[in-house]
Amino acid sequence: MKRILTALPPALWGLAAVCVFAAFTQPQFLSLPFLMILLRQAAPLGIVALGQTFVVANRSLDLSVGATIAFVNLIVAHAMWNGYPPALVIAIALSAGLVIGLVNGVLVTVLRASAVVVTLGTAAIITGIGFIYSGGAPGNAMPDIIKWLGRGRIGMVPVSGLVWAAFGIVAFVLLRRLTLGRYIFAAGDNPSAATYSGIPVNTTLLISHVLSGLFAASGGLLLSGLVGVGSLNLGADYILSSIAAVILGGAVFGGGAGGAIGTMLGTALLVMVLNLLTVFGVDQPGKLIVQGLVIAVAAVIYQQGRRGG
Amino acid sequence: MAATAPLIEVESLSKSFGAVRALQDMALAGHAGKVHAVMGENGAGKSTLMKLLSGVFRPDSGSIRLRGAEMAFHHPRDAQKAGISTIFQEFSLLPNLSVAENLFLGREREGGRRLGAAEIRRRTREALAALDLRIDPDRRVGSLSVGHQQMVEIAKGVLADASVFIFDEPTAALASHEVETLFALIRRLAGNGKVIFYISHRLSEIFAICDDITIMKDGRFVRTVATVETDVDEVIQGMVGRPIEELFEPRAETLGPVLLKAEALVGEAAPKPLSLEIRAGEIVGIAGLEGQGQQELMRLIAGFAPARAGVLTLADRRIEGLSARRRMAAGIGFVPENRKDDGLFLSLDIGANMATAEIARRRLFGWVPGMGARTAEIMRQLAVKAPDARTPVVDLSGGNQQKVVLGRWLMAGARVLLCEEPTRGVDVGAKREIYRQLRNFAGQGRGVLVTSRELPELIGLCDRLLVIRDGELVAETMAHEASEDDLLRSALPVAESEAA
Amino acid sequence: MSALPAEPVRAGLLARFRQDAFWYRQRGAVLSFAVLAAMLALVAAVVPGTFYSATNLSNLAGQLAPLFLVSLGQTFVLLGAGFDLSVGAVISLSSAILTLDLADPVKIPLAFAAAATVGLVNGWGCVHLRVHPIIMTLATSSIVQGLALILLPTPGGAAPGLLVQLASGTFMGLPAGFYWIVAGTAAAIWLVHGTTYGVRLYATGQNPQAAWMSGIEAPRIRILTYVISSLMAALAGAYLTGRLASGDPNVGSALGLDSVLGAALGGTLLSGGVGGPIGTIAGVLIIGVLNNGLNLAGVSPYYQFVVKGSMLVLAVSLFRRKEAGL
Amino acid sequence: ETEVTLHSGLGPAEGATLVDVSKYEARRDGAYTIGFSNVFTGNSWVVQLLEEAAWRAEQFPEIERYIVTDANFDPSKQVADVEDMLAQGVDAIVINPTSPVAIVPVLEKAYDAGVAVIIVAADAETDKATVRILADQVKFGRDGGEFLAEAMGNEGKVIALRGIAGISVDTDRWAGAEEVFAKHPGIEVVGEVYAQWAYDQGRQACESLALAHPQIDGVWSSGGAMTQACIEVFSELGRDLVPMTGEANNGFFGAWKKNQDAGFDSIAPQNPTWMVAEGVAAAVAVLNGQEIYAEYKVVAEPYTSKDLDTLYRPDLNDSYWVGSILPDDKLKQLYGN
Ligand SMILES: Nc1ncnc2c1ncn2[C@@H]1O[C@H](COP(=O)(O)OP(=O)(O)OP(=O)(O)O)[C@@H](O)[C@H]1O
Ligand SMILES: Nc1ncnc2c1ncn2[C@@H]1O[C@H](COP(=O)(O)OP(=O)(O)OP(=O)(O)O)[C@@H](O)[C@H]1O
Ligand SMILES: [Mg+2]
Ligand SMILES: [Mg+2]
Repeated sequence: MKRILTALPPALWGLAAVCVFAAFTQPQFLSLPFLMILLRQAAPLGIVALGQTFVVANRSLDLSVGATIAFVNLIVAHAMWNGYPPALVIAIALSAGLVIGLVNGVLVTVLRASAVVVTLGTAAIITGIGFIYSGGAPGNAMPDIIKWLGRGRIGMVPVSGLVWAAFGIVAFVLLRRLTLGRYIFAAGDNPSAATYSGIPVNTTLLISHVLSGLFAASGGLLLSGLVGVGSLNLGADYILSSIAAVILGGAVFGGGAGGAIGTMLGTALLVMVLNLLTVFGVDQPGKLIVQGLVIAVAAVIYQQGRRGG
Repeated sequence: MAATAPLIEVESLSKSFGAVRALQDMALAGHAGKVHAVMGENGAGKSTLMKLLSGVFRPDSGSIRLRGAEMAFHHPRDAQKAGISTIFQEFSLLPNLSVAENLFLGREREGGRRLGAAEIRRRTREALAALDLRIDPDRRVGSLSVGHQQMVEIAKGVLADASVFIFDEPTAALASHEVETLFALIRRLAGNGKVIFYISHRLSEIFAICDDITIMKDGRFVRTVATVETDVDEVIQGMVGRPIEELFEPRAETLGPVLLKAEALVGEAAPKPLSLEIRAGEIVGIAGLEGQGQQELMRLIAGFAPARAGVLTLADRRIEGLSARRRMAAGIGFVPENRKDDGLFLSLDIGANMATAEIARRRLFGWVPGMGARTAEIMRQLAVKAPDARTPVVDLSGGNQQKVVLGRWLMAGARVLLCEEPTRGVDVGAKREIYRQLRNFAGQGRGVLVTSRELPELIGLCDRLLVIRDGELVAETMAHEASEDDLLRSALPVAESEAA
Repeated sequence: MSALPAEPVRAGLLARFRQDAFWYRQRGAVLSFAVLAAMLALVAAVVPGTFYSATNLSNLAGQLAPLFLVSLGQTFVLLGAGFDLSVGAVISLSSAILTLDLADPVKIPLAFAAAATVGLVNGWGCVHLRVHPIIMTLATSSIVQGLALILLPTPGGAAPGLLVQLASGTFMGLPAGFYWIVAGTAAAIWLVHGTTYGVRLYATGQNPQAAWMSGIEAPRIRILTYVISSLMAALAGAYLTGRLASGDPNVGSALGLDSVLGAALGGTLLSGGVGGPIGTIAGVLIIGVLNNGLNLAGVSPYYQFVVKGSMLVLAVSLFRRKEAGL
Repeated sequence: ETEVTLHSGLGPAEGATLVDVSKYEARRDGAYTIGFSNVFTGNSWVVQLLEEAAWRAEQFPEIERYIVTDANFDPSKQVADVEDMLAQGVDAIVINPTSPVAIVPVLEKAYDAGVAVIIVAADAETDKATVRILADQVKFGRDGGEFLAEAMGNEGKVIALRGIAGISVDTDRWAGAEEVFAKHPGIEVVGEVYAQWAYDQGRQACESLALAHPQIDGVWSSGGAMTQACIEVFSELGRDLVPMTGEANNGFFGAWKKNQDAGFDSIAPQNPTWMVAEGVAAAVAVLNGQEIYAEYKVVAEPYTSKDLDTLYRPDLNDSYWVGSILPDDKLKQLYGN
């Protein structure tokens, strides 16, 4: 029983606490319309964080997600695509994410350079290419379908929320039902032992980075749809937020913990807390402090739980 | 037993880790000039006891008295200052530091004065010379052989001029001739009036060097006897609670066809052509001094080092061109020597640990089948002591962890198992269990290739033995005809074997 | 007694880097100095006159001093197998404290005390509560940044006169920043290569458990790396506050990750125990020469991103490690 | 030599004196190097500013080299950028300061070295500047505040969408607004969020505030894309649109126009992108020895609903900032749909 309790992501307890707190102080916060809005706000970050989960579980890190989001936004908003089928535009945007992930993956695995430095470097390169490509003036020729993905609703439910759920299922299946997930957790826990068991450690890490790039691009697509136009520097705050969401979800670098559900809960917790702070009129410094405290407390509680179990 | 007052004495010492009572009311007395063995199964509490003596842990209750004075160690340094020097079970050397830096780590000052680099080098050379070692003091420890590393570790104790030496499984990583060097040293220390506590799972060593034996079980003191007044069976009975009639299984009676065949195989780290074959049902052992190319041979066959030339066939299929992963899919299994670093996924559970090799054979995006039943069955078959497959492997004893790694290849259906040091740091009971499993494994028409630093183990376990020297397979004997002397003779470098 | 055969010693320069402990740990530094030399040659070919002018070199010293200080501090943390993302926020915090409406003898010690506290908290969390350093320092970074913004909501305030003097002007023909760099670097090199703390740090970074069992206060040593890093960040904050003659609650934000780059480009491995401040000198200069050279060559900011990113990736790719990942 | 004429939206500041251009005679060789030290290239306002400045620089044959650097919001990087420019021997520096104080020492160094220093868009606390061209950010906020107060009948609940915490443009604008609100005790600011002038964050901020406060009578915005986001949030939530302040941006104009029939009204204060271009022009004027004042202010009044029809450009996209000096073909190339 204890094993099961400590295995639950810290975000779950946090989320429960926040909901109880909200129920007493800001009941409208838990109303269906607001929850739907929260869902839509959380969706792009949620997808990016799901991608980040793969690399973190694989004991790596992707700091290029922000640049990837901005790049995708510039692509889909560019006037160049006027008249082309939207599916092609989306495909190109996703391929961009895939290529970025692939480049990160190759550099991290083949050259065995530090992921922190590599992904910072690729982020700078992508940002530069984005500026050059857009001439610094982002277009707003975004296909309607992307806008629909970002802001549309089916009944009451935001489309982006559904997309997030779909990505959640995909991530869950990849991590917990397919061989790939086993490879990721094994290689993340002990790469050497994984190699000696016949696991393709490099390929696994490569794929983790590709998935992160792909998920970041997908999140960027939703965010672009929400914004509706090209917008420089979109998603810069997603780098740290996505890592925070993964941590709240219980994943540490390697170590076999965390997963799709945890990360989704972590994202929800993060978005919920930030909204609650806004509602209470907490200013920017206060938000930063609370965000830091939430991450620290979650990490400490989680770590103590692991030691005891 | 000695009538004089003990130099160091432990009374009613207890230590718990959470719910685990590692040590309860333990007693131990060490007399000057005596080598004192501490014996017990894996997890009996030997290392815990020694860690209490060396200040790594603090006791929950009980006392440690050194020359009659009660000691309270808060830090390993306190124990070192008091004159207790420990060679820990897990190496405490730092691979990227030089030999000199390692030796003087934490004692760079003497009487408030910082020792100069030149003086440290000089005294390092002296300490090494006292052990007949010629190693450059600036040499990085990680670039030394395991045997030499162990010796450096011991040199550290010598340098500290301690009065109590603790050796926790010092020979687990040593080859026979290195063990001899170590024993000579231990005798010398004892001769100088030091107390030596010696822990090992190798009974032959205990009887070769120890004066007294303290047996413990489940964290409790069982009894202390003089070595001359007891025998192997009695000690085992005390440790395990029951006699172990026969450590080794009977050898194979009939052998099947050739399963694995290497012909003039050459790899980057193994430049001399290697040829060998393993038949179905056969356990083949590789004997040799430390670092003669055993590891390179195993890894060349497993595919972690690419083959440059030669032919490797597994049941008539050429596999020398395949990657390690493909070879494993084709039926090669590999158990690395360093269980904790290279074998186990310490934060994953037994189920995940066992399943890796089986899953590694599958497509990257394949569906993971339910493996609960199969895992449970293998756990039962190997008698893994754990409540269920969800138990994290960190919570297992070394022997059980080793079984998990073996189980990994049973589950993957390996046909030839390459097994490095199958019983390193494993107690007698578990050893017997592992021997039985390896024999079982071979009995199902598969083959096993084993390396081990313990010659008696190789002789008892295997059907056929190969001796490796300087990267070449130089001798072959049937195990039942082999003797330790003969094996050692062929293993020694030509010049030295002539001298010997 | 059958002695062990002597350990084989391979001759040659390359073997030295594998067998000699000192050179093994410093091999990254050697490589990064080579990279730096190549870059200096390249710059000499592209913008010879301007780059090697006295004004420019003097500017460079002033510009690089803060990065030098934080990267050196970060080097300690990395050597101890840690990671300190909070240095950027600490720089901002010290800048905010140093421009508070308080007397100089109060606020200067206060800034350093605050930084030391952040270091202690980081160290405590990573070492005793066993939180992963990236997570721990990410959290404290957010908190500290918040505090900086509370103390100094907008840039401004008056920097202590002493700092303004110490951080501006020239002395014996050399710019003030140069002396800060020399002092910081000398102190770091002395700590690592001239004291027992240095060896213990290398030991701890490789394997804290083994170091502890060898009788070393490994936890204390690791905590100390975070304190050193925070103090160096505060020093960088002090320099920046003096140089800019004012406070800014965001002044350090870019320097957090840049400090990791500086140390990593200098060959200090993020896995601990290998590298050191000597390499960091080269690492920081690589970044500085790159920024400065691109500005001087008149490369547009858009292309600067691409060039800088590529150079980073290229340089860090030279430091191939045992295991892939973080 | 070209006769430099500054934009008609600029007027000499009150009490501004003439610049003593003789000081720059030594540099009057008709081949100038001019550097522009930019704050940050991260939003469309800055991008248009860069384009306009570059275009304006092209028009002057006497500009031999025009250098741009980007400080990425980092004051110490901006100091380095300016130093690097000095090392390259620039004749004039046009700077959009990251911080009012941090870059003062280096600007003074430049000034003392005889380089023309043109401070643009945000002020720096020094006397040693040749020319300043500033928009009155306090007025920006005050104009918005006054519009809101009037539209709300001097009472009601207001939410405020702020820009980036700690940036003077934002603090000044808010100071102007607060000045107005303080005069009307019936107006209560119930929520205040920083949304970095960005659409996505403005949207999130507005959503949380809108749901937390069932009654909102007006929205004060620090500009950027935040107002447009807030209009969309209100429509999406099915709430009646309330008066909101905006900024002269094409995307916002589009949203405003679209919701005019629903009774939406706003005001769009100007913070012209062409200030930097005029800074470059002023630098040329100084170096050429032309008569010029030491300080100019943007005199342009905020746009109101009556300007909407003439200024809104449906053929250009949302990133376009209204009132550009760029020729039409250049605009179409940059922002054409
Ligand atoms: N650090 C620890 N935390 C929790 N439990 C521990 C710890 N160290 C030892 N134990 C427990 O204490 C018991 C005794 O372990 P110890 O390491 O002393 O055994 P041992 O006799 O040395 O075994 P081996 O022969 O395998 O070395 C074991 O049951 C183990 O689970
Ligand atoms: N830090 C720890 N926390 C929890 N349990 C521990 C810890 N260290 C050791 N143990 C437990 O102590 C027991 C024995 O520890 P030890 O490290 O001596 O293993 P071992 O059986 O001797 O294995 P090996 O022979 O490979 O060294 C194991 O059950 C292990 O799970
Ligand atoms: Mg033990
Ligand atoms: Mg053991």
